[in-house]
Amino acid sequence: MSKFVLSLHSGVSDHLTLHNLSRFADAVLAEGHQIPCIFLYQDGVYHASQNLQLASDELNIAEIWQSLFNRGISLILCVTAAEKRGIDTANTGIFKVAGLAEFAMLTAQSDKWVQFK
Amino acid sequence: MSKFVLSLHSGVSDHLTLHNLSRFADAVLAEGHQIPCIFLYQDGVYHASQNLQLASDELNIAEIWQSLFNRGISLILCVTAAEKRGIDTANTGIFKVAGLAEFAMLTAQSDKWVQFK
Amino acid sequence: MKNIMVISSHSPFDNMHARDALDMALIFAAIDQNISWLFQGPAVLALKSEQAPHEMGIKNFLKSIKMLEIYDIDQVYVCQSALDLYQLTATELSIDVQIVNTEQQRQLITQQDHIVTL
Amino acid sequence: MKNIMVISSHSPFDNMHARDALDMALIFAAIDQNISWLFQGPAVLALKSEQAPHEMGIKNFLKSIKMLEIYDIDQVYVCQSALDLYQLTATELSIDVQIVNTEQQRQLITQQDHIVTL
Amino acid sequence: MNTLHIFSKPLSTLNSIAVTSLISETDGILLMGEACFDQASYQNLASKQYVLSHCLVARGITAHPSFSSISDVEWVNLIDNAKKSITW
Amino acid sequence: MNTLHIFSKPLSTLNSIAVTSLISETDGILLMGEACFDQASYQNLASKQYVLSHCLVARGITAHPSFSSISDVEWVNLIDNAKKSITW
Repeated sequence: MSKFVLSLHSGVSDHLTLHNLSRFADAVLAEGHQIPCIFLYQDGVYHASQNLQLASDELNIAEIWQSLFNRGISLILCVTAAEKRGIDTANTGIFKVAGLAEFAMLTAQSDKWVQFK
Repeated sequence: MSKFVLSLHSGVSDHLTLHNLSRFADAVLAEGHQIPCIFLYQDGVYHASQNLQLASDELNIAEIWQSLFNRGISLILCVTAAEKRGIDTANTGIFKVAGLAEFAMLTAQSDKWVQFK
Repeated sequence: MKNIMVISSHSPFDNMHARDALDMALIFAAIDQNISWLFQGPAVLALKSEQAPHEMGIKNFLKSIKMLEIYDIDQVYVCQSALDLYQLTATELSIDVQIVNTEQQRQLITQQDHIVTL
Repeated sequence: MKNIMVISSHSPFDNMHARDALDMALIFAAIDQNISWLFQGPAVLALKSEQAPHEMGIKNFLKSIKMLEIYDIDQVYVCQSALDLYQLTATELSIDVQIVNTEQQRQLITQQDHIVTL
Repeated sequence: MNTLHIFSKPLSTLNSIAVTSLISETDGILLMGEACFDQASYQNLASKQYVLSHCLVARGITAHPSFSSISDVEWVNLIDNAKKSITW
Repeated sequence: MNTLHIFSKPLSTLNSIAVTSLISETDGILLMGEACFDQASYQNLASKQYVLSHCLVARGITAHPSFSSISDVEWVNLIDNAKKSITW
């Protein structure tokens, strides 16, 4: 059993990267490993916006995050990156606003760090 | 006298590009030309977020837009791009939510189109 | 009426670049401008047939590219060296296009009033 | 304690890449990890002295780079060929760094437990 | 494997000389996303070369002879068995 | 001038072969933002070459001999006098 932290660096219009992250996370859990957190950094923080409006034939972004959350994965976002990008940090739904330090400590205790961008 | 439409394609964390756009717009007006609109497209729509929180030693993004608006420049954003990126389109301040058609018509009547990204 | 060219240079599923370019081409066609669309670099891959973007969660906007002619966009240009780099031939493309070398691309650019890169 | 390397490859004022890399290096140093920072490609330009980013409306984060040693970040590596490409010499840099060729960079990479590109 | 280098864009859109110079012969490379379209450019960079099967199928393409096509579970094992990965 | 080609990134970070092949000899190029750091790479692309003075000053650098340093007002005039511009 290994611990994998994942970080997402690209924005909410990059459907491809989220789809890859989601499939990777599924496979990590299926193999019996742990995911201490998924960290939103740089443009990744846009995923915490609660105002996404997508047509029904688009990638269901909200459903992907809800599914990862339901399996007990901690979804955290970098407060500094979020404030600089106009995210309403008082209203981030299932994403927890955190500092870079919290992510760094989880990463220092993890076996693998995989970036998605 | 020429008509210049400007479009902004990069997000709110790209301070350099906004600074260049702002200086260009100032010089266009100073030379007696017109700017029918500045159009936010792609990641440019993030500039319409009303939740930016920047320290006092950062680029004063809100002030730059207010100054352009005060000089009578129409600031419009693409509704489709905004919805896909989680912008609250009911709350865009001095930016007017518009369709791509409105921008295209202004552009077809303008002498120059300058992209910033 | 203005001569307006959209230049695409990002790969088809890289963010929403190709979709943004499609929307831009369609809207200028809709308001009766003389629109052309140049595919350069990895953007040419958007024209490759038999792709299934929904398998990667992406809306199948490639279907709309197949209908460009219906929307009065018939000036579609594709960079020859990009096709070579990605080992694509005209028969593998989803629509009829005009394949152009760099000299022809420079001439097309010269004729335009507005050019947008997306 | 883990060996963690930040690799910067964007030019200094391109979006917030260099600032994000700085924050990441500082935080891992603060929690006592063995952090190193490799500047590659146009990222080396962040080390050029005598710049005035406030003239382009950008916060002067280059001042913080000058204080890296105070924050216990003393493993700063700079790609030799990038310095050559941008015609920079060691004396034109704002801090003391270790200039490394590609073989040395590959060795550094081999030693790391985690690597982040920003 | 010491380092797995992960690419998700065509090589021509990266600062390719700088990046490829950092790959050691005993490292591996993994292509995913849009990089799968460009296997020909990536083909001689490392001794072990992988491409995500899922990403090939969605693009209607097949694995280049010098790449092994792997499942999502094999992707996880590949990263788990490498000392670390770098996402370029 | 028919076309002014505007660059704001170092040339190595663009798909440089593709882009430079589209510049005609009688076109002009303008470097702004981060492209100013890389005048050496851009130096032989067109007959008329400009760099924004403001962008040079902020980076503590000077204009390369083959580039004319221009003010923001000259920037506007340059674009006004070209048939059109392309922002790469």
